[in-house]
Amino acid sequence: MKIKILAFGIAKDIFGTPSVNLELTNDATVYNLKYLLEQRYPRLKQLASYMVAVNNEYALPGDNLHERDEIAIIPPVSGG
Amino acid sequence: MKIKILAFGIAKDIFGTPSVNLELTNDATVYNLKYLLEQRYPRLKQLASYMVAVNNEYALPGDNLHERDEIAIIPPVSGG
Amino acid sequence: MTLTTNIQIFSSPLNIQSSIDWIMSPESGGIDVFIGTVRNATKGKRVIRLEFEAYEPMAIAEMEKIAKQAFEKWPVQKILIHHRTGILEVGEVPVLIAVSAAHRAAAFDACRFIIDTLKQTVPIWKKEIFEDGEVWVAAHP
Amino acid sequence: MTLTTNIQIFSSPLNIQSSIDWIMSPESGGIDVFIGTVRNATKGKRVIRLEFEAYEPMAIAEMEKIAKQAFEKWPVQKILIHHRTGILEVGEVPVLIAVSAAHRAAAFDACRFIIDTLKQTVPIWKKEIFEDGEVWVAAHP
Repeated sequence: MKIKILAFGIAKDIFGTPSVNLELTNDATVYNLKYLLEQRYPRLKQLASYMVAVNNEYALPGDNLHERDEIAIIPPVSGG
Repeated sequence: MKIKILAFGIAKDIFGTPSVNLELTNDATVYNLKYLLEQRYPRLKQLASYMVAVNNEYALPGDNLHERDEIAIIPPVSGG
Repeated sequence: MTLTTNIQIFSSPLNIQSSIDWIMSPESGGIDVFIGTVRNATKGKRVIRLEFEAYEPMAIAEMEKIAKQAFEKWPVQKILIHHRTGILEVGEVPVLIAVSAAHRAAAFDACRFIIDTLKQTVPIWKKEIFEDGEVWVAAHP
Repeated sequence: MTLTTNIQIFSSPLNIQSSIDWIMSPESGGIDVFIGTVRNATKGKRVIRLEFEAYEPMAIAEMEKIAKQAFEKWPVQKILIHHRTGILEVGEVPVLIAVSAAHRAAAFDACRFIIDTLKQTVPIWKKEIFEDGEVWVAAHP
């Protein structure tokens, strides 16, 4: 399946764009997504940490991804 | 010596006036003042507590009073 | 010199916006503001209005002492304490406290210390006026 | 029905006075307001301005969660959380939190909980712009 990933903060700078498209197998998890992204964008691994959000909720590494999910890369937040 | 005593809050109601004059011996203390006031205004003793201020500072029972001191009766405060 | 305290007693309504304008500065990162308001009920009984009386010179002196203690205890930048006297209707503001600091923890701690201590030591008295009478708060056991 | 939460993200300046007007009510006795402001320096380095970016729908959802937790933990009446996005100059206000309660302790506790938690969980990012460069805050160890 093809999924679209939103990027914010420093992740947007690393991707060089506010969103990227990625081809994933239909059983892909958050963990698989992070692995692929870190292969394509090694600078992601230099972040203090980052989370993945699925449909506006923080996701766990084992969570499955689905074709129409809204996926976002959440680098360490610093609002307030 | 004659001293003038300011009253606030419920003390003003008990005195029936915002200030009273009292004749005290020259060596009078805060303790003596409270004793005389409670004789003249027994309802003072029904307060949860009350303090005496001398020249805008809380005074201790043993503190001496002087002719031109500004004396005030401070019932339990309830500002804020 | 910039004043770091702004302590006043007013017989007219407190101005929240101008108080916040005063407390803000380029050095501060966090401001905590406490606004006391007249509640329409106390212990389940309907309050019509409040009346505040202050022993003004001593109240100012005691509030200055509290501000001084707060400056000694926390790294705060500015402290504003404004208190009303006179008759206040439900919803009006008897007290406004604002504290600025580089970091928010100090602002929160100092602001809370100031209102807690003010209620214990500052010679200001509140009379609650009900439909069927009135009472000086805290006077009796 | 009176709304008890007011959670918004703005790209224009926050309005402190209208926020306080919204939070005040005849039922409340204490209101705590936290105002975050853009400080002119961070770790001794001069800050020119800040830029805030938000993942807006998720940021709103996370702020709603925080408000819900605060209502569960403390007897508070209304909660307002307003956050800015875009470019902010020194002295401007990125975040404004206001909490009303019958009694002040709940307002203080909840307000502090909200800003502390917001800084940990809400997907909003701050870029500090210095004279010689810029950096996304907290991105690197």
